[in-house]
Amino acid sequence: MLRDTRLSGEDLSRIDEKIRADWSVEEIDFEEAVAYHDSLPRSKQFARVLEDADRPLLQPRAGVPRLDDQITLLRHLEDAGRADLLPTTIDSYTRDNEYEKAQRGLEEARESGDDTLNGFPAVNHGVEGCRKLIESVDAPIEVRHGTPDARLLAAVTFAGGFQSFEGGPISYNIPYTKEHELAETIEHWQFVDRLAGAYTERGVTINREPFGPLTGTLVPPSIAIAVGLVEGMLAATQGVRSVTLGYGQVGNLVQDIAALRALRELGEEYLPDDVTVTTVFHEWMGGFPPDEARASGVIALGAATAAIAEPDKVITKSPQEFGGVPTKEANAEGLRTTRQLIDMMREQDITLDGVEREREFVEKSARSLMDTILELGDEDVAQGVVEAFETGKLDVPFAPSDSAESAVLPARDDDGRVRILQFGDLALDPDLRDVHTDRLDRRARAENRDRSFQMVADDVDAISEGRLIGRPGGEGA
Amino acid sequence: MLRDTRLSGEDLSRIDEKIRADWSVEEIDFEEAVAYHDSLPRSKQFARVLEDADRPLLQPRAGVPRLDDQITLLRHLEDAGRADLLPTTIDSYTRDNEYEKAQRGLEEARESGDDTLNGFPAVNHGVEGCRKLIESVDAPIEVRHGTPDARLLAAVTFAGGFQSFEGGPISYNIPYTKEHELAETIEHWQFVDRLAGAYTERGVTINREPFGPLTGTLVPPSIAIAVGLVEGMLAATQGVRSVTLGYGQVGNLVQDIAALRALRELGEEYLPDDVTVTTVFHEWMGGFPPDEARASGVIALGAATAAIAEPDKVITKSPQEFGGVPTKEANAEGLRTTRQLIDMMREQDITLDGVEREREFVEKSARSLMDTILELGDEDVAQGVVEAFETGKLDVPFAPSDSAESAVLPARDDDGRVRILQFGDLALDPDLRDVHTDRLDRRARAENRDRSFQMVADDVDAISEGRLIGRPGGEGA
Amino acid sequence: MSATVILGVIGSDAHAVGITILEQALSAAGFEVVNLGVQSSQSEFVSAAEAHEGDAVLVSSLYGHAEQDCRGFHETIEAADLDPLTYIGGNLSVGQEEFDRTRDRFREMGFDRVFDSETKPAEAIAALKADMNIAESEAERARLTS
Amino acid sequence: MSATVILGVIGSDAHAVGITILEQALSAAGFEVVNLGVQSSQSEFVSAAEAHEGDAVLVSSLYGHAEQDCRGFHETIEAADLDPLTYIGGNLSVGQEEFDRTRDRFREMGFDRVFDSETKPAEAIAALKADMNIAESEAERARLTS
Repeated sequence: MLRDTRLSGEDLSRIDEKIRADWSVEEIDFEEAVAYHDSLPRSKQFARVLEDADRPLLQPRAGVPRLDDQITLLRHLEDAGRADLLPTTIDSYTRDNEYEKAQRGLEEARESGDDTLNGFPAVNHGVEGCRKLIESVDAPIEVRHGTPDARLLAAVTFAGGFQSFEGGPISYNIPYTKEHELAETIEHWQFVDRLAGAYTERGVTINREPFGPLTGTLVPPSIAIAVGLVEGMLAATQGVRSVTLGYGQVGNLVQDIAALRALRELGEEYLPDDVTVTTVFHEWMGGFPPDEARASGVIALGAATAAIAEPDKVITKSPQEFGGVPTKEANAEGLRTTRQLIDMMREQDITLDGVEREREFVEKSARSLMDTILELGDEDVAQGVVEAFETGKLDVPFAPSDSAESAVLPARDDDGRVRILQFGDLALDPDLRDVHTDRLDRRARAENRDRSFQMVADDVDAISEGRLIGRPGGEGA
Repeated sequence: MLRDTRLSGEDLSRIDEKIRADWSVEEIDFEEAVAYHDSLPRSKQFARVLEDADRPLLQPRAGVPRLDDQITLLRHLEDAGRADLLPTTIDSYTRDNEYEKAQRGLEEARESGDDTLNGFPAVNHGVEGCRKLIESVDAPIEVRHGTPDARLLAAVTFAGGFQSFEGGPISYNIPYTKEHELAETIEHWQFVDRLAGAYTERGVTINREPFGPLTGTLVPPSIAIAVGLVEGMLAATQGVRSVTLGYGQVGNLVQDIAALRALRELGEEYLPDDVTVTTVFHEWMGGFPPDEARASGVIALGAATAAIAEPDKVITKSPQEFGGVPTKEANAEGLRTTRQLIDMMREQDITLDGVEREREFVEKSARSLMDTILELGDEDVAQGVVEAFETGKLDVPFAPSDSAESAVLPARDDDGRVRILQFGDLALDPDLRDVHTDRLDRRARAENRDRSFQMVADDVDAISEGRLIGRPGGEGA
Repeated sequence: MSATVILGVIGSDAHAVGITILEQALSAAGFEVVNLGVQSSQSEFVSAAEAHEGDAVLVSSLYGHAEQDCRGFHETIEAADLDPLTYIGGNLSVGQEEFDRTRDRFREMGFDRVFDSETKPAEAIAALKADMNIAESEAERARLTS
Repeated sequence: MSATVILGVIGSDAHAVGITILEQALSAAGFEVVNLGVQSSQSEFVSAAEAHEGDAVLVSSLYGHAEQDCRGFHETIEAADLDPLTYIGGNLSVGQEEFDRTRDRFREMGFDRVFDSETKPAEAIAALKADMNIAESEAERARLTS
């Protein structure tokens, strides 16, 4: 039965053997892998670089199938984009554990030169391929993916020298797939986290990063924070000691700064003292304007928010976001626009009215969700979160997963802050619900229309159409 | 003798005849010109469009020699850039009253297709050419130039249908030329303003806009404001009723918002009640990074500032600023980046701590300068400002003009606000000077170096090198 | 009026935002909505149309593989002896193809209407009502187009 | 040390920021500075060098017409029987010419040193001291390069 308890060494070995049956990877010698990590320079120790920084570090998104192309891409982002931290984004087949298909795609890419995969198939590249990548660039690299069952990916990439791994049992399940059971993904991620914990105990800190933006579209901060806290707690149980909690920009300056503060404070509070908590801010994850100049404006608002809120890390977007995967040049441009704004603003003392009030509201809301989760699980966060999603007491808007009710619907208030229009069964205290409803009523009055799903639809499209709030009358309003 | 009194109708006619001897332009029939303005649709009435707007209007910079090219350029900025207000920037020969040379340049441009002039020679295009331009676009157009003696330019462009005219006797003298006497340029601009006043009295409001950014480099807000107030007062005396006071972004969010508020409030206070005061904010006028992505970041900070401060108008920059005159596409990009940020931010209620305190400081400083000017002129602002510049009691940093002492040197404080390092003879009260000195001392201590001109040099280069404050250690710091 | 609409995202596509909004809009407009969610197969669409007596089937696809995912779809519907209206919408083509050509291709495959990704729910609703001869009340019309 | 430096922007160029900073830097480094300001003619430079016994003439140009503005400059200096060090700096070439070529051209015209627009005052000062055999104190060196 699922419990939030640490896997034993036996469990770890047993599962490790089982997952390697899925795809023939070379035997991984844990001692040798630890020795490899120990041989890396301090500048490639992900957790150290992130935790010691005195300013927000910038990290783009990037992944192509072939090793030499991935090296070229990451070097470009280091040189032309001055990225502080690098990513390696994994392809979709690997995310579905279809290593055979990934292998075919990789071979096709090698033969034809065309990229038939949408990312780097790290399992297929194997430990040696990963190490070549690690050795070919200066900055530390994180594995970014979207894999519900990432056990084999973790085993290979950890041994391959990666020291940071995005995702978690909720954040890489609920927003990404339809049919994975939450209890199952929690079990799978217990292995990932336990493996990270095992390296950590040997002095090789593996940084773990729950995927904060979830469905990327108007996610109320309290929901994103609760999911991150649960995943952080689950990881800590398995021995993870470096957790980066994530949050995706909603576009309202006060709410975004407040949410990042709440995220950090609740992270410190809910995670054990021996866990070092850092935060990551994702530039806008929703729809982008189909125009690089306007897209740069969206990116710049994210950068300005980061300059004021000072998260430990910022995941940047590119001005080509609307068109899918950006060129490496556009990717570097997103980094440079972001850096220019952060470097011009971060030394300024900028304090906004209302941040503390909004932070308190976000914190109270997140606590209301966390109390319910822990209560449902009788203080076992793993059981509690499964139960909470089953009953809709914890919920994510626009989630494709059958494991979530997806009854929550968000909309912006008259100031552009993301509030909740439909709660479903979300476990928010009535006084907190009233605040959401009041704010949306105020907007409805200002727009002379009913509080309705039409606001949601309008808000989803607003930023790509050049506004924050989806006011009636559309683009020209 | 120079006095701030209204020119008589006789003066107006006499001067008008004299200036038209400089270059043979067709006889201008004032009644016919008024009738022409009356025939223009409301959407081309510059002052009305600007003064009635409920959000900051965007205006780029743009001028090419040939009429058809200028029409194409402005239409592009309207269509692809969605500019609210349009510019026509005048060429350098016209600015030097070298109409013969401008004519040759225009003819060369017409023959070769190459642009040998750096702007639109409106005097040579004449009243008819100007009217064709006005009729070819939808938005109102302002004349932007830099001409110390702009009398003939004003006569032609006003008759040609332009209803807004940038510049003034100080702002188009001190930062632009070396040897023009201030008393002389004031006399010349009295004519320009009197002509604008004459149209205004006939119901054709001509908007006048002192050039706020002055030398464009770290100009202390109080100096920019005092110059704008003096030019506004001089214009009002001649019958101008629509004055747009300008200010150039310095890059510190609190200081820029405070300065724009102070500008508006002091404008209302110092200018007569029958003058409608509006404000214009210029995106960063100093050195730009040699990189479009980073330049977009600089532009975005200006846009964010405008979204919060809500001036009536924003003059946008392009991401190609570093390389000189931008392509029309880049010009439209600057407009769109700016609009995206303003439209995403302006509905948010964003209030920054410290703005009121800084506004009070800026206002006190500007008042200190204004008191001195009026005292020196025995309440005659024209005489006073000439005397103030002669004695250095009013001064502009980095001014090329022999009419200014140019002894003032600015530097950023530890928060990035522009303060005064060397005062020269600037008429700032001692308690106000102490604030500047204290703040710069604080920075000096933080940087462990002396308060010195080196800070000025470092600050001048900082934004183009990717930072706001020129800290020791340079780019990599 | 109680027309029934079957709604889903076809193939391995997991984009849920669009159909969530469409489901809400259709319900508010008075339709009975069966939302299959993301990653729905052709047979799930057909079974649902059969079980719920669907008057219309609305297929969404945002990841560029709609053509492969819909191959044989109308034959399967016919084989089940069903004749619902069929609409498809989203990012239907890969690359920079003109939308007119995309529309033609999907019309040839049997879809009654084809929409691009910029389509607002109100447009789909107006089309459904037109195709089903459902009169819009003035009030509805005002609300939908506001 | 009391070497005298003549400083100015040549031609019709009105860019004053650079020479303002340079003037301050030279003064702070102990030079006697005669700043002619912007829009200075060749003869103004020569007269000043004569009147103030200038040891060096520093010409600034930022608007791209330096070559035309400096034509015959060194002949005029010679004709006045003067032999100061001559430096020039700024945006000296039109277009995208390699700076090495620009430097060669201005060296041929007679300038002792040629600097681009990214040059910091400290570099010009170090060059002046080297060319005049003025020893830098340790303290000065530390300050200038900090």
